[in-house]
Order: sequence, then structure tokens, then C-alpha cells
Amino acid sequence: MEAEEVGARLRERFPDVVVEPFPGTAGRIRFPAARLIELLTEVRDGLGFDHLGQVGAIDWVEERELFYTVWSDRAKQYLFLSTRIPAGEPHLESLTPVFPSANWHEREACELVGITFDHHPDLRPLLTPTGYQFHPLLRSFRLHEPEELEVKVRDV
Amino acid sequence: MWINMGPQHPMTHGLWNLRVKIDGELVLDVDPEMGYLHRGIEKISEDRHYNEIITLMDRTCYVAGMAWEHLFIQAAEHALHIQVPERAQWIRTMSEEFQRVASHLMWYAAFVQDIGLMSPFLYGMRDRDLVLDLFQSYTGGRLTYEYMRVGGVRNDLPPGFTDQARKVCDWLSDRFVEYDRLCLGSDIFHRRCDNLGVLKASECIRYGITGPMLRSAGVARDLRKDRPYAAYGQVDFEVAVADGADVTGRYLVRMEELRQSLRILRQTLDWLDRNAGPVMAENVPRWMGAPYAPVGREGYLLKREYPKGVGFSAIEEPHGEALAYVVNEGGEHPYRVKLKSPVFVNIAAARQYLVGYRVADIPPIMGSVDVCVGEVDR
Amino acid sequence: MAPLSLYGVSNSLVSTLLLHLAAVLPAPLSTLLSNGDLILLLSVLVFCGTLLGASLLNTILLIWFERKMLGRFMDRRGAMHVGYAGLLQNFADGLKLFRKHTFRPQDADPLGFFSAPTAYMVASIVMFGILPVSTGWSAGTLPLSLLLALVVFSFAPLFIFLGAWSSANKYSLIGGMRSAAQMIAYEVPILLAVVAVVLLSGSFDLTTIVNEQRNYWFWGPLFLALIVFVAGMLAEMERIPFDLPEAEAELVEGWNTEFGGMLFAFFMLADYARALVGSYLIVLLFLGGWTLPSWVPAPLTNFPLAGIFWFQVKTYLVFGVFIWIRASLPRVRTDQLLRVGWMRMIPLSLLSIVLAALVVLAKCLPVFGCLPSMGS
Amino acid sequence: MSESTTAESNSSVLWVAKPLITAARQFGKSLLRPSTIVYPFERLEDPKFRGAVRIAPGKPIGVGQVWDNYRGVHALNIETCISCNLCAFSCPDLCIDMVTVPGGDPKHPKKCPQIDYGKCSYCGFCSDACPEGCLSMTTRYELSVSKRSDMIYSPQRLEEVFKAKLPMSPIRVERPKNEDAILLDPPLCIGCNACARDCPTKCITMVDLPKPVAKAGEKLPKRIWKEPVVNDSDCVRCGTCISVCPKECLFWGTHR
Repeated sequence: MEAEEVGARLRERFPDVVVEPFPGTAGRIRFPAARLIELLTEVRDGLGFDHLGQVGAIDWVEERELFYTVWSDRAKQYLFLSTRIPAGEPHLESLTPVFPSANWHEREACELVGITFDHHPDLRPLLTPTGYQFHPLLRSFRLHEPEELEVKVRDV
Repeated sequence: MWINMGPQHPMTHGLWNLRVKIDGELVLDVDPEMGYLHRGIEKISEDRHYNEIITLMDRTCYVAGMAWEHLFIQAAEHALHIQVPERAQWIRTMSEEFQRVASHLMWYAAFVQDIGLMSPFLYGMRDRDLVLDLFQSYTGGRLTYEYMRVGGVRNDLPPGFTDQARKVCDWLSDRFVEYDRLCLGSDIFHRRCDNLGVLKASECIRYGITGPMLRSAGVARDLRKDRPYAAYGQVDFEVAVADGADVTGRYLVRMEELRQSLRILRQTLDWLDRNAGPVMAENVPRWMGAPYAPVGREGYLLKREYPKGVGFSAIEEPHGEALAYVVNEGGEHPYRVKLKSPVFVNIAAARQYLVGYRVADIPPIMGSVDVCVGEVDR
Repeated sequence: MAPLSLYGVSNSLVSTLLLHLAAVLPAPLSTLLSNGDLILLLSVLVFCGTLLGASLLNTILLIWFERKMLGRFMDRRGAMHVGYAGLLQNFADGLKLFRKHTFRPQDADPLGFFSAPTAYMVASIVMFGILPVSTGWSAGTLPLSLLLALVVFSFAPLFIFLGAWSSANKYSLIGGMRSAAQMIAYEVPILLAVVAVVLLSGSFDLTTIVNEQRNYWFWGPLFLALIVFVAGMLAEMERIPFDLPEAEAELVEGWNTEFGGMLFAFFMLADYARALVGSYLIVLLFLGGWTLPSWVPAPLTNFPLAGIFWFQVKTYLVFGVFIWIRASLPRVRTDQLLRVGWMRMIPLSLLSIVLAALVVLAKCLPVFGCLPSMGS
Repeated sequence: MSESTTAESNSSVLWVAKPLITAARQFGKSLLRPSTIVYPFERLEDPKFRGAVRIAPGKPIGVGQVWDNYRGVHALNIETCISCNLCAFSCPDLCIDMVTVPGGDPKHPKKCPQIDYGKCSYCGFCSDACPEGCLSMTTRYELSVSKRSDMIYSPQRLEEVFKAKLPMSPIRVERPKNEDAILLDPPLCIGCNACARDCPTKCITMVDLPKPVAKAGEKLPKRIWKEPVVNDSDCVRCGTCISVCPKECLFWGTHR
């Protein structure tokens, strides 16, 4: 499956998404964050990309990017989807109703990049200790300052 | 009653905590707690030069270091637009397969320990040591190899390596028969492991599970076959599949994968014998030419326009499908490295395959998942 | 030649010593020393001390034997640096455990926590006084020594459960529960299997049972009972494949998770004492005790202490089989274990009783003319 | 010896017999000589012992000649060290410090690497980077010490390892062919000689420039009329010249 084909099949229902080629995969879809559930459902049921590989988040300082990798067993290909949300109060609909496996990926993105997922069943921190108030993968988080970190961890 | 199986518990094979709610011996609910081994590898990678990240990748999964090196290096090369010479590709293929053998032997050792078999644990560890010896002979390390470089591999194979490697393959294929006799040949093993930890194919896909767990449910999915990378397109092998979706199925899949790995290894060794060539790409930018580049400190590197790019790679790691996503914003460090570990997903679905079984079943089931906490927590 | 007996030796030793002392010492002391009651008391003490010391040494030797055997099964060497071939390794380990701080978890009940290891130890060691290892080498000839042995042997789960309960740990509790369930489940088939032996030998006295086996050992006619007994003993001794109470994969260390230092050493030593006693029982009941078949040439059976020697050889062979099983079989699950215990072992042992009865019957029937000549 | 399963069927007796027989066979094999070695007394890296290692039962098991490339404790030859700093630059864990060693010019003391093994990850980047081959990794791997400060190996201690004549990794990583060279931005240069003075390989020579004649109204730059020329084949690309240059007129670049 090529990027053009993916684009052609999505264009009708989703005129606001952009499909661009991405070497080694079936393409990369940029979509507005509001259409997440709709688009992913269509990608899963309509295009057959039924296996969620990963959910990752990138901090671009002014905005945050979320990217989703899905795999289709029929096409034997990965498909990339990414969306950007403003960094002010970053929040997004949770993908768990569509892909239950997004659960831990979103927990990780929440604690590391500081994105809140609405309607997520269980948004506890996964990797960082309870009460840890930082989002380590933000660009503003500096390494090599261990003294500072120790003070700021709240007692639980 | 909630009990904490972990963070220090013989079942965990690492450092994590499985909270289990039990009624007598029955498991009512589970809640895995991760993060005890979180070292912030993704964050440290943002501060490191591409080749320096390799030292981190070895430690991401301490039983499959070579596979993770391969994963990251592929993504980095994708992001930096570097072509790798063919011989390096074959050496990488060979290294990854040896790593798969070592990892699966480690899994075998840990798994039989989980069901209470004592001596095969040492057989597995003994035979894994042979593979580690091979790694040592060409990389210099036994567990942390630091062997792959952006654009190729550090050095070519030493003379006489392929003969030794073939001997190891022969020895191992004899041992696999013994392993099967000790496990499959035992009635108690079947009583313990048949119909245990069942996770059907549809559930596996719903929960994003990959690797031997998915293949044991009858889905013949293997990135080496479906999306060939390195030299996997040119070797002949079969995807190991079982249909039990249970612990025995996962055992069968892994043992079959071991045999198929030996098959791939023999082919790669033959190829490496026949073909010589460079193992490092010529067009690697100077600041990538690792050891000589005094980069990463202020005042040394003239800032200039590096090619920007996004790199993505997916490999069939011993535990399943691992993905890496590298964003190269033109500096000497990657802007963001995102690693997806298959075990991360497999543990996340723990509730689906643990609830309803007994306390005594937890170690075999988690053993068959093959947990490597290093790559879950990163 | 009158067989040597441990009590006889210690008695003559003590009386000789005291009489010699009495001859040297002045009057009031010498009359005190030549008192018959004192000689009796001292010789009993010497006898007990020797028996206890020898048994514990034997237990420690057994641990060494298991370590070495298991090592070879696993393609390694086992302990090898302390003493010749690691013979003294266990003493070194014991010393290390002895030096360790004895601690108690905060919530543990002190009475149960500290008394359980001691009681378990005592219950296991008393067995050595009951079981005869050769003619004249037991504490006494009790007419019901087999029953007494089994009663004492089955005390242990109580103390295990006591220790598990009082250490206030969830793993200990699960392990203790499992231990209790398992030992109760396997007590019944063991007793039924013993009934078959008793039927065949016509006695509850272990010495008599062994003497009955002079001509043929009981494992032939009572093969089923032997299997039931060995399986039961595996469960009682908590060894793989039946070591569920301390299944380290899921229960860390089972019922002795919280015990450290000397308390753990007590449990460990008592465990192996029980293993030794279990092997003793198998040898006594099924493998002819210290007797050897009549075709064995006389020089092999006539040397001093031959009875003890062959008894120990048999014991170590039996224990070797246990080690072999441990090295090659996985652990079963609790429910499977209990199901096997209640639903398979009990019918099997009942069947073996029937078989034993048939054998006894056959001995009385003239049709099987060969059997009466074989029996005593 | 198939206690729990005898009741099931005859075939399951044999089923349990299989692992028992396999284990017994292994027992027989290892009865004479287990595959393990007696570690402190027999050592795999010991040249005398290497030949005894085989891939066969009844022998110390192992691949044999694998120790040549081992990455253990470093050996440092202070004699040949040129103090180029490349090991410290290439270290991803920042565990190498350049410390002064006795000997050498008092004005420009000789500096050699000091390695903190508490941080070292044995990646081998430093020995790969060493242009003179004086920092190399050996087969020594026993590092236990009772004090944390003992983990720091001074150059002298590293030289003791060198003098122990342990087998050293023979692998020399080839330098990339299109390596950048040191280039000069001539208008910025003041001819101060700092680069030539500090160059560890002495591959920079200062050549005289013809002093231009000042035209009317033009002021000549205030400088020494010399210019560095880098001998490219001797240069190890350590970047010392760039770091000492007061005017930042040297930089990495590709020859046209």
C-alpha cells in the first residue's frame, strides 16, 4: 500500500488530513487532533491497520507532537500518523477505546511528555516514581542536575 | 489479599512489581508496576552523539544488546540518509541471530527455573556462554558489545571465526534435542503448561502483542519475513508458529525459532566466507566517524547544516517487534529517540492472560512472556 | 560372635572408665562413681550423644552428597574448596549462619517464631533415636516403633505451619497452608502403604520387619506400595517435584521466607534430617534394612559394622534417586498434587494392601510351594 | 520413578522416564569432567589454558581463542602517549580525565588519561580513538576494590597494567577516508604560534608570510606575519589547535 492509495481512501471522509510518503512505511498521515478517534477507527476498520505499534510524543517546545504507528497484517506495512497539539494545556482524547494497547503508551506519554489523555481508564505514572513532578522528556528538563531533582520529589 | 510479587522476587527476572490479588491460590486481579529500572535512556540519548547512544542501546535490553543496537542504528541511518555496505548488513544479520539464540537460551534457562526444573537452567546458561564467547571473539564484549556503528560495524570478523561459529551451531542443535526431552518429554511439563496463560490471536492483536506470544496463537507474523531488513530478504527460513496460544505454544515457538536461527546463521556464515568487502560506509559524515570526532563539547564543532530527517526502524527482536523512531533536527545529537519495546506491550496486557489462573501459574506464564525489564523501563 | 551394639559399647566404655577412676580416687568419690545408677545414666548420655552426633554428621554428609550429586547433574562441580572435595563446606556454611544476627520481623509473634524452628528440629532428630540402623544400634526395641516413627514424622507440618503463621508474611502463610494441605494429603497414602508392609511382615517393630526381609525384600511383592511410599516421602520431604511449600519461583522461599541465620539453619538441617529419615524408612520397610541377599559372598557381610555400612549405602542410593528426580523433573501444581494424592495414591495404596494380603494368603496355600520356603 | 503419573497410563511412565534418562546421561558425561572451570585456579584468558577449552562434553566448555579482543582494563604506554585528548573526547561516560604526569616540559606538562572505572562502560571508544595505539584494552577484568577512590586508575597504574604484558586487543579501527581536515581562515589568523606550540604531533609548522606593503590610507593588521600549515598525513584530528586558537580561525572542513 502506498501513500497515494492511503490518501485516496481517506480523502472522502477526512478532507482535512494530509498524507505524505515516508520511506519504509505506507506513509505518514498528519491529522488534526480533534479527529483522532474517528480517523484511527477508520484506519483500523477501513484500511485494516489493526495492530497498534506505538504511541509516542515529542516536545517541539511550542507544541507537542503525538505519533502513532499502526501495522497491517494484510499490507505487511507500518503506517504513521501524527498530530500536533499546542503546548499550553496539552490534552488529547485517549485512544484506548479503539486500541486497548494504547493504555500504557499513553500513560508513558503522560508522565514523560506531560500530555493529558481525556477518558483514559488509568493515568497513573508508569515509569517515574509516584509524586514525581517532572516530565523528563520535555526540552526544558535539563540533565545533570541531580541535587535539584531530589529536593523536588514530594513525599508520598 | 494483595501480594506484591516483586520488585525483588524470583518470578520477575528483573526489577518490577506484579501486584496480585489472590483468593486462596486463585488469581483475581493483577497490576504490574514498572519503573524500577527506568534510566531515562531516551532522555540521555538527546544529549549524546549518535555513536555514543550505542553504549546505551546495549544496556536497554541486557540480554539482547545486539538487537537493540541494530534497531537504533537502522533508525539513525534512516534519519541520516546513510547507506550501509552489504558485508556489514550480513554481519549485522549474523549478530542479531546470534543474539536471538543467546536471548532464547537465556529465556529457556529462566523459564525452566520458573516451572521448577533445576538442571536445564544450567544447561541453558552453559550453552548461552558459547554464543557469548563468539560475541567476545569479534566484538570484545560478552554482554555489552558496542559493535555497530552508524554506517557499518566496528571491525570485520577475525580469521577462523566462521569455523568456530559453525561448531557452536552444531553443538547447539544437538543440545536442543536434549532441551526438548527435558521439557516436552516430561508429563509434568505438559500438565503444568498446557492451556495455561491462553491469549487468543484476536486478543493478541487487540492488545498489540507481538513476537513469540503472537506466533504461538497461530499468527505467522515475523518482521524478518514480512518486512525484511538487513540481509534477511536473502536468507531462507520459516516462521515458527504454534497454535496453542498457551505456555507450551510459546515454548514450541521459541524452540523452533532457535532451530531456524541456526539455519539462518549457517547461511550467513557461508555468505561471509564467500564474500569480502568493506564493513564501514564511505560516505559517513566526518562528525559521524565515531572515535575520531571530538564532538559534543562546546567550541570544537563548527556549526553547519546537517541533513535533517526522521528515521524509523522496526526489527524482530528476540522478544517481539521493537520500533525505534529517531528525529534528527540537524545537530550532532538526535532531537528525540523513541523506543518501543515489545515486552512493554506484552506486560501491559498481563491482566488478560493471568487472571483466573493460580498463583503457581504466574511464574510459568510470565516466564513464557520472557520479560526483560531493561527494555520496558528504558 | 555377639553383634556390636552402640549401647553395649558405651556402657562398657563408661563402666570401665568409672571403675578405673574409682580405683584411683579416694573413698567417698569412689563409692559414688561405682554406683550402678550413675553408670547407667552416664552410659545413656554417652549413647545419646554419640547417636545424635553421628546422625547429625550423617545429615551434613547427606547435604554434601546432594550438593555434589546435583552439581554433576547440572554439569558443574558443587562445593569443592573447603576440605577435601568440599566436605567441610557445610560446616563453613553453618558457621556463617551461626554468626548471623537472629532477627524477627516486626509483626511476627515471638513465641511461635522462635519456637517453631526448634520444635521442628527436635521432631526431626527424635526420629534418629527411633529408627534402628542395624541390629542393636537403636535406642531400644519397641514393639510399635514403626507407629511411633510415623507419628513423630507427621508432627512436622504442625511446626511448619506454626512458623509460617507466626512470621506474619503472606508468602510464608501461603507456603504454610500448602505444606499443611500437602502433608495431610500424603500422610494417608503413606500410612496405607505401611499397612501393606505390616501385613506382610506381621509386626510393627522395625527390627522385626527388617528381619522378615532376610530372604526377600519387600519391594518385590509390594512394588505398588513402594511407589506410593516414595511419592509420599517426596511430598513429606518437600522435594522437587513436590516442593510446593517452598516453591521458590512463586513463593520466594515458602514458609521459611522470614527465617534467617541460625533459625534458617535449624530448618535447613531439620529438612535434611527428615530427608535422611525418609530414606531410612524406605530402606527399612522395602529394601531389607541392613540385610543383604544370601547370595552375597560372606566377606562382604561379615566385617565389623557391616550392617551399618550396607544400611548407609542403601540409604544414600535411595537419596541419590531423590536427587536424580530433583535434577530432572519440574514442579507440579498444588491442585494437581492434591488431586494425585487423594485420588490416585489412596486407591493405589489400598490396592497394595490387597496385594499384600494376597501374598500373605499365598504363603499359607500349599499351591505356591515356593513362597513359604522364601518367607521366614 | 514416576510417582504421580503411574496411575494415568503406561505411556506416561515413559514420558517421565525421558527427562530422567536425559539428566542421567548428562550426569554420566560430567562425572569425569564437568564443563565448568575452577575459576581462580584455571583462567580462560590464561594463554596456557586456552588450548584446553573445547566445544565438547568432558572438556571445559567454551569457544577457545576468544580473548584477543577482550575489552577489559586499559593499558597505557606513557612513553608513546602524545597527550592528544582524543580518548577523553571520545568517552561517552566522561570518565577519562587528562592529568599531568611527571616528566616533560615544565611549561607544557605532559598529560595522560586517568580513568575512573566506577563510571567506565568498557565501550572501547577511547582505545579506538587513540591515534598512537598507546591506550589499549587488555584481558584484565578483576576490579574489586574496597574503596571507591581505588576505582580511579592514574596513568601510572594504567602503565603498570601495560607492563604486565597482558594480551591486548589488536583491532585497530580504520579511520574514515573522508575525514575532515583542519582548515584555516587566513584573514583571522594573527600568527601567534599557539596551535603549532600545542600540537601533540607537531604537524603544524608556521611558515613566513610576505609582509604586504601598506597602501596609502590602509592600516596593516597588527599581527605576526606567519601562518600555520598543517601536515595532513601526520594530523590525528585531535582538535587541540582549534581549542587553543585565540581568534577561532581554525575550523573543521573538507579540502576542496
